[in-house]
Amino acid sequence: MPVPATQVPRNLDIDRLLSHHRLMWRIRAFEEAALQANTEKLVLGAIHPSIGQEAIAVGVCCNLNRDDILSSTHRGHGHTLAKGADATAMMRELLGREGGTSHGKGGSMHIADFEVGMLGANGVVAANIHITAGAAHAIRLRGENRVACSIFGDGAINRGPFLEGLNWAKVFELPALFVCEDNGFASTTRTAAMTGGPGPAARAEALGVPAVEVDGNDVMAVDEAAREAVAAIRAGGGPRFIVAKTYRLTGHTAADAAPYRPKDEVDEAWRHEPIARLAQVLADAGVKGAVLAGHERDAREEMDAVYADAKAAPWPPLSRGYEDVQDAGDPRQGAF
Amino acid sequence: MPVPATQVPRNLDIDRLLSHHRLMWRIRAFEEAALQANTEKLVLGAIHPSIGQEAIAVGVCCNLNRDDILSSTHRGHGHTLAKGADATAMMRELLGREGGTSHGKGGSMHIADFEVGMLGANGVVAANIHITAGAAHAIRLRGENRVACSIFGDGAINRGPFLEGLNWAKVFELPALFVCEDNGFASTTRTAAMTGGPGPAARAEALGVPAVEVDGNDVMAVDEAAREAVAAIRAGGGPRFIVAKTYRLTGHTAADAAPYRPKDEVDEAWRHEPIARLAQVLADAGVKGAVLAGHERDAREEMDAVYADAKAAPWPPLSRGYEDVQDAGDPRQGAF
Amino acid sequence: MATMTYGEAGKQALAEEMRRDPLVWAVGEDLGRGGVFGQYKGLVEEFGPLRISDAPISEAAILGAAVGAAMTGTRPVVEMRFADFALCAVDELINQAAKARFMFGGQARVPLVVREPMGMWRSSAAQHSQSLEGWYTHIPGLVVVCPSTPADNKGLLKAAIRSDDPVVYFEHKNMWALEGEVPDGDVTVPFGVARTAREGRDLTIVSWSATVHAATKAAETLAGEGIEAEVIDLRTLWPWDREAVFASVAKTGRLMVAHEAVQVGGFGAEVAATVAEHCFKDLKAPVKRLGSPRVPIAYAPPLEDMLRVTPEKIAEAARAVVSES
Amino acid sequence: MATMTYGEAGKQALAEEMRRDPLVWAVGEDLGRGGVFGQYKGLVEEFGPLRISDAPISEAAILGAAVGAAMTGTRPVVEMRFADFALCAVDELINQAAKARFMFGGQARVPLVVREPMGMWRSSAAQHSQSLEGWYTHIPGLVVVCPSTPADNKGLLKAAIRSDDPVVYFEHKNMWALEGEVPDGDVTVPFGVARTAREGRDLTIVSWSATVHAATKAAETLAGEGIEAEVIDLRTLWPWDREAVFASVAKTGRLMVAHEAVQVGGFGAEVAATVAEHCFKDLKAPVKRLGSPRVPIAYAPPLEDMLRVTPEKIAEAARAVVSES
Ligand SMILES: Cc1ncc(C[n+]2csc(CCOP(=O)(O)OP(=O)(O)O)c2C)c(N)n1
Ligand SMILES: Cc1ncc(C[n+]2csc(CCOP(=O)(O)OP(=O)(O)O)c2C)c(N)n1
Ligand SMILES: [Mg+2]
Ligand SMILES: [Mg+2]
Repeated sequence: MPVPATQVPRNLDIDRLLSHHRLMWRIRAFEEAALQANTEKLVLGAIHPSIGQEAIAVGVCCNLNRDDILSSTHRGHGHTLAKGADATAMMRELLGREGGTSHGKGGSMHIADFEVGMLGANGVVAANIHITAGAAHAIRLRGENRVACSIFGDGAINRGPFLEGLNWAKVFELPALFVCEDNGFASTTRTAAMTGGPGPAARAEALGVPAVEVDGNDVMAVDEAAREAVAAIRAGGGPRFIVAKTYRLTGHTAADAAPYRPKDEVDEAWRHEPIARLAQVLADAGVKGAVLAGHERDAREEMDAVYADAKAAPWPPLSRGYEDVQDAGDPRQGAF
Repeated sequence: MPVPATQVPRNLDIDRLLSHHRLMWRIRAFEEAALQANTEKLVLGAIHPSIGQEAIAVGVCCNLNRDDILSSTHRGHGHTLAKGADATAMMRELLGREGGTSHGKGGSMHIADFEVGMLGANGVVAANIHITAGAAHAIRLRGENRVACSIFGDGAINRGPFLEGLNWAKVFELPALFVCEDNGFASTTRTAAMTGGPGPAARAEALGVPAVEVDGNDVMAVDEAAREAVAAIRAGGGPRFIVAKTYRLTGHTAADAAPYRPKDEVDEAWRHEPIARLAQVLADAGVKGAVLAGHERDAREEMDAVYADAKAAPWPPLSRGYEDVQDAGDPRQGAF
Repeated sequence: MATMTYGEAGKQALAEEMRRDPLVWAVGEDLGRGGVFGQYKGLVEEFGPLRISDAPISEAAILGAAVGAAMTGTRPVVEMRFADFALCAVDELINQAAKARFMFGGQARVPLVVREPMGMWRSSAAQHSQSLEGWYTHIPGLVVVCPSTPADNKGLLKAAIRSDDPVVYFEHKNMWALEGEVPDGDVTVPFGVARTAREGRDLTIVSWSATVHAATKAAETLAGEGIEAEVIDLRTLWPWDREAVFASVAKTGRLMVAHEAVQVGGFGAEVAATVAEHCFKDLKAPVKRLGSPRVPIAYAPPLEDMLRVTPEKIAEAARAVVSES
Repeated sequence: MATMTYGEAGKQALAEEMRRDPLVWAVGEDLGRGGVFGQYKGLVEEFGPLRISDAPISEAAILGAAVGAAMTGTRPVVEMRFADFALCAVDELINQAAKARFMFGGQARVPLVVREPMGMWRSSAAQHSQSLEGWYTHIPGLVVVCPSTPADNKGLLKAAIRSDDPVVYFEHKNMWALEGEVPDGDVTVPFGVARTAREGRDLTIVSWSATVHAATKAAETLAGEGIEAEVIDLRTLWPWDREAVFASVAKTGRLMVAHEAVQVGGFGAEVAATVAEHCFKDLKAPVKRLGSPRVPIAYAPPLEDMLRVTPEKIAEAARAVVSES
């Protein structure tokens, strides 16, 4: 039975939301494959899943062009996919294989795809804030109309780069978008316990960077906030800040069972997880369940194939270990 | 002619103000002697005079007890004197002589007197913020009723420690007082040009640290703000922040003629300098000119003597250069 | 004596020192849940959250506040989580902690321990794998400690906590689970006294931290070939036990230094140069260093493995040294 | 050829590179007024405040933003004011700039110059006097440059700005006013090629930065005593010119390294160890290092002087080396 047209809010762009839904499922399925790889000990290094936070990656990155810049954190798979990176190359990178985005030399915490403007996840909390400020600085020096965006966690707002980097972007009126994924935790610690003052938005405002807070599990809200922010930035309005509230549905890493939080809390959070929320909106708008289920199935199939490909991919040749170090000086044993 | 009592605002504590006036003159005269020492090439390292900023040192430190902690910046002579350090030992330190507060090993930028709770000036902008947060942490761990105070410049609010240190003090609700001397300059740069947002107080508030702004050239205002802040801290209220607006009447260092600012601006600033302002209040309150002139004369005489003493003092023996390095391991050449 | 892991031995040392001295406290991210490697598990239950304190992600404040807290009469033990993250707090360690005592003419004391889990461990890649102990040996005012056994992790951590000067304390991540005998009770290991991990007459192999075990294994292999290597575990890099090394080289006539850190500019250079300077007449063969190539640490297991200083590589280098004379 | 100071030569290099390439820009505190040592005087007038940019007191942001700006197609030259303050930006330099190219599998290039005025200078005390060049040689991905003459400060700074990899560039504060002949126009000095500052047959003295001049003076004194020292100015510490040093040692049979940095863990250890490893048969006497004692730098002039590596100390050490064989 077709849903009567009146049930669809006028301002819903169904195609855009379907594309969000598809991408959110791709991110979730990618993360699940990554967890599987961890379980199978095909990834030895830490994996930080972004399950439950997909709406932020999608809502922000859908407002960035391919030549806009993105930098991310340890929890960066979703951002990287949303910026347009190839899942196959990403999974190979996670498994440390040839054909990985960085030839297997960076891995999960340094996932990057410069082709799509993704200048890297970062293993050092908040370090990407400076890098983004600098990318925005370069854009301004070059007179381009690009935006540089940095996504980081709520734990990052307690490091110096939050102050120095946002101040920098404001002082030079740079085209920079800062997005704080406020998932309530920094590793095993509740960030509220270690954070003074009213929170990320107030800190940004105090540095002169206009800030908004959104429900980070509502992809439409994130999309809208990012659209406005990016438009203001492109219009020469200087840096903008978005705080997106969310919840980390998994442990901090694949190895973290997260016993430090009550099951109730996690169960409750699952009831607000962003994909189901969007699916509900779409269903209410008359999209067929089969379409939505198809997104999930397609995503799982894609990521199963991606994972299978990565498992079968060869290791990088050892020579890679000496490549791309620096032009001057031979780094090899025996050369010094 | 005695001034009619009605002309004295009721709440003026004349004795306290006289003591402020005396101490401000002592600081000014000390700085002038230090500049003289620089001119005579008896101090080779940088001297950062606090001429024009005496009211902050005095207004803050008169609210600290001897066992309260103070840490300061490169521009720390005034703070150190106000905390009760001995001028003779301080001047010997500036001239690198035996009998200096640190045996001549630290000099102007590291002036310290632990006997009076002065844990050191610091050559690294903003580094003292962390140190103060930590001193306050120790006070809390030891269950003492002391306060730790940090004075720093307006340039320091652009370094990470401002965020990290104030956040730390707030999160642990530590007995810490942070004082920003906002003299409008960071070296040769106008701080406003390099500072985003509404300023130091807003930044502190955004970190949860209650802040007030005062006229830093009005010693009574600073005294009052500090009194209230210290009382709140001692009552267990956690950290407090004071911004005191002032002007650096000299160059950044003794070697800086400050050609980057118009003479008019400096002349105008001299018209608001804190000692004359306090003298006017006292004169209006009926204090004799001779008393006030006596403070200046006494201060100059004292610091002339202090300078003469330092000039005549011996160099530290070379053995000092190997002392107080660390207990373990011989640092000497040939020992390794 | 009890058998326990390297991680447990460190925990026991900290707990004993905290019981002994109420001014000892620890601070770092996630300590209230036992720390990222479980090194603090259970301690908050005994000592409470003031003395086993969580921290914001503010390495600079953790270290900088510890400097102030140490100068104000407490004895902080700060956890940097990974040695790599201590690079966010270098001003605090080098310009403040290390210099305060001297710069203030002896007025300040900074009894501070900075724990820095170091080294390559399971595809941790370039920003979570570094061995930078050599850096800190170059900084006057710092003690540098690199324990290689559970027993030493207890005895040296206790000594570090009792030190009135700042100590940079490197635990190797690959050894958390390493088991060994640990003396009961209040046993400290003094700074600057090396341990002879194995005696031998043909060649001296100097090492520290996890590489000591690789060197010992290499020595066993070599013994099967008739080469008797003496393995010296320096335990502390500053001060370091020159006398023990010189005495060994006087006996063997050959020196090799093996460490996981990048070879160029590593502490092996200091040991090799010192021996070359002082034991010239004793040396039958050139001194020899073995460390990592000068490349960042890669993620992919085979590329990471390529950088490891293994028993095989040590044995091979040792054979070359012995055959050169 | 024109005669100019070391500081002016650096300025000329920067100006020429900025004229040549619009993507070169400089950023640091107070640059708009010429920089704290006048090294940028007049440049803002020519290039404007966007390309000769002031900065907040945010060393970490200066360096960190420069990494991002370098990865995004510009060539930043960042001014750290004092090498000591670069310690506020170590994560940005070591964990980010140095590793980005490798860690991202060659996707990133970081053409960045970090200028770090170094060394003892007029009672600047413990936090404004350090020589930490050795540290950076230990970090894969970094080029380390230490020019000792005006000509080299021009040629090496130009090469550094053209480098597609990050360069840590140490200018010694004591040499700002040093005058010398500087080639006109577009002359660069390649990395890794040492300069023989003085030829000699009896002893090789390796040095860099300001200490080269002390070594040359020492060599003159020694020549009066019949000892002919060869003085090699490394110019760049990574890469460093091993071949030139080996060739010289092959001729003289004796090596000494002199530098201002703390001797323990300094780059002198790397040079001495490398020569001890590779030139064993050539060496007639033990290698010898001369650096600072392992103490923070004191403020009082006599205590500061005590730490300086002077021509007298170098000559004395050289005599000892020569007389040992
Ligand atoms: C400078 C630094 N300190 C500590 C860590 C260890 N660490 C990795 S992730 C993390 C928590 C980060 O929390 P948040 O910023 O909120 O991001 P989230 O993990 O919640 O996405 C910590 C402490 C690090 N990577 N870098
Ligand atoms: C981390 C650091 N960067 C740079 C400097 C050089 N420096 C010394 S004082 C100063 C200006 C400080 O300005 P402000 O904090 O306002 O203090 P003021 O000099 O005005 O008292 C600068 C940039 C330093 N000492 N430390
Ligand atoms: Mg978080
Ligand atoms: Mg100022």
